[in-house]
Amino acid sequence: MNASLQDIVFAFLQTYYQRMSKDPSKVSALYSLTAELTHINYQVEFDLGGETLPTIKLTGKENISKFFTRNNKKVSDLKVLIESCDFQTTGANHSSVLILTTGEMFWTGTPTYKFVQSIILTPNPSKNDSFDITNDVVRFIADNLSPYALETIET
Amino acid sequence: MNASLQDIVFAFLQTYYQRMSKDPSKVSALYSLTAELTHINYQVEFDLGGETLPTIKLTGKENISKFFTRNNKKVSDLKVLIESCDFQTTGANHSSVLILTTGEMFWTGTPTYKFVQSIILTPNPSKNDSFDITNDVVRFIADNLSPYALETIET
Amino acid sequence: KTGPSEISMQLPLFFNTKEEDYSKARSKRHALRLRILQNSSEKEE
Amino acid sequence: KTGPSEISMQLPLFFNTKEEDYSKARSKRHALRLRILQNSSEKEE
Repeated sequence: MNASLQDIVFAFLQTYYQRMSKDPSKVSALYSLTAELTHINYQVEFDLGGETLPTIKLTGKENISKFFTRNNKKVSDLKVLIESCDFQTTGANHSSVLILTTGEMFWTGTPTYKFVQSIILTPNPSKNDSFDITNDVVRFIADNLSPYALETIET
Repeated sequence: MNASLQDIVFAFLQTYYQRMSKDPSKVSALYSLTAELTHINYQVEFDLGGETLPTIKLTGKENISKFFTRNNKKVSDLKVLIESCDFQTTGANHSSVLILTTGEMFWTGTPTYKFVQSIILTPNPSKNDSFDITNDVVRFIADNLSPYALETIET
Repeated sequence: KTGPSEISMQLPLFFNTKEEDYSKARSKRHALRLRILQNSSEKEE
Repeated sequence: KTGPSEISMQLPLFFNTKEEDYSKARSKRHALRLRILQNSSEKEE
């Protein structure tokens, strides 16, 4: 990989979030044919008082395309702060990239929601020097601020 | 994969943490020859008042083996609560597994530390039905409880 | 819940610890959090 | 810092938002947190 790994990761994040904001229907073009996506379940009403949001699991570029197109209003309104970004090479002869980001997400009028995301980029066989997303997993993280009540385990 | 994916993931987590607790010097046997590991930097004094812990990046089974052996006291004292566990298939013909866990870690006498971890399990070419860890990334997550002060950007 | 079959993996999962140890460590974190929030609200007054 | 070369990726990174919008959303989260902590300390009294 000529460009440094970090440049590849940074360029990917810019493309990924710009496309969500500018043209959600083009986001699925970033994914491989059999990609797996675990993303925000936009079909469920947001609980603005809660600390986390539900997620939904999709497999395959077609389902992913329907998902982003159907929810394009919320997708284009997504705002993100990335606080940390770790990455490692992976896959056959280390040509793929594992990315782990943490940060906060929000939309117009909502509080921030803490999330972690793991993405795998795999070289696109037909277009060299370009990658497909084969895996994309979002998980929200609760604050869990209230003190831990020891469940009295009924024996 | 005959055993369900969840069973594979659950069995892996049990092996991974049991070995850390019982025999840290055997943990590196779980990793592939060229595995990449980002783990707790045990060489740095823990900041018990802080919200996160520093991490260190290692490449290759040998370095990983030295790391777990050198820090075996702290490694065997590691205690973990896993709050969420997402997983997807990945890699060549979907035979590898991407795991994303979130939870809290602590040691004797320390507070809990919130963490997220991404692990990739890849089939071991020489032992069928068994996997190697090719990627293992830990990242600690700050609470960020104090209100966000808009940095006055000096122009 | 994440996986299809619920039998094996019941979250949350404790590894190498008992609930009492976790609860002790968690109350240490809780005390630190309260201090941070009190400091930040004093600054605002 | 995570990567070797620092030039491109300066964390934290904002995407599709300005700092003011983030700060507004963050203060909403802060208010929710204060309420949770006050409730839990009332319960303890």
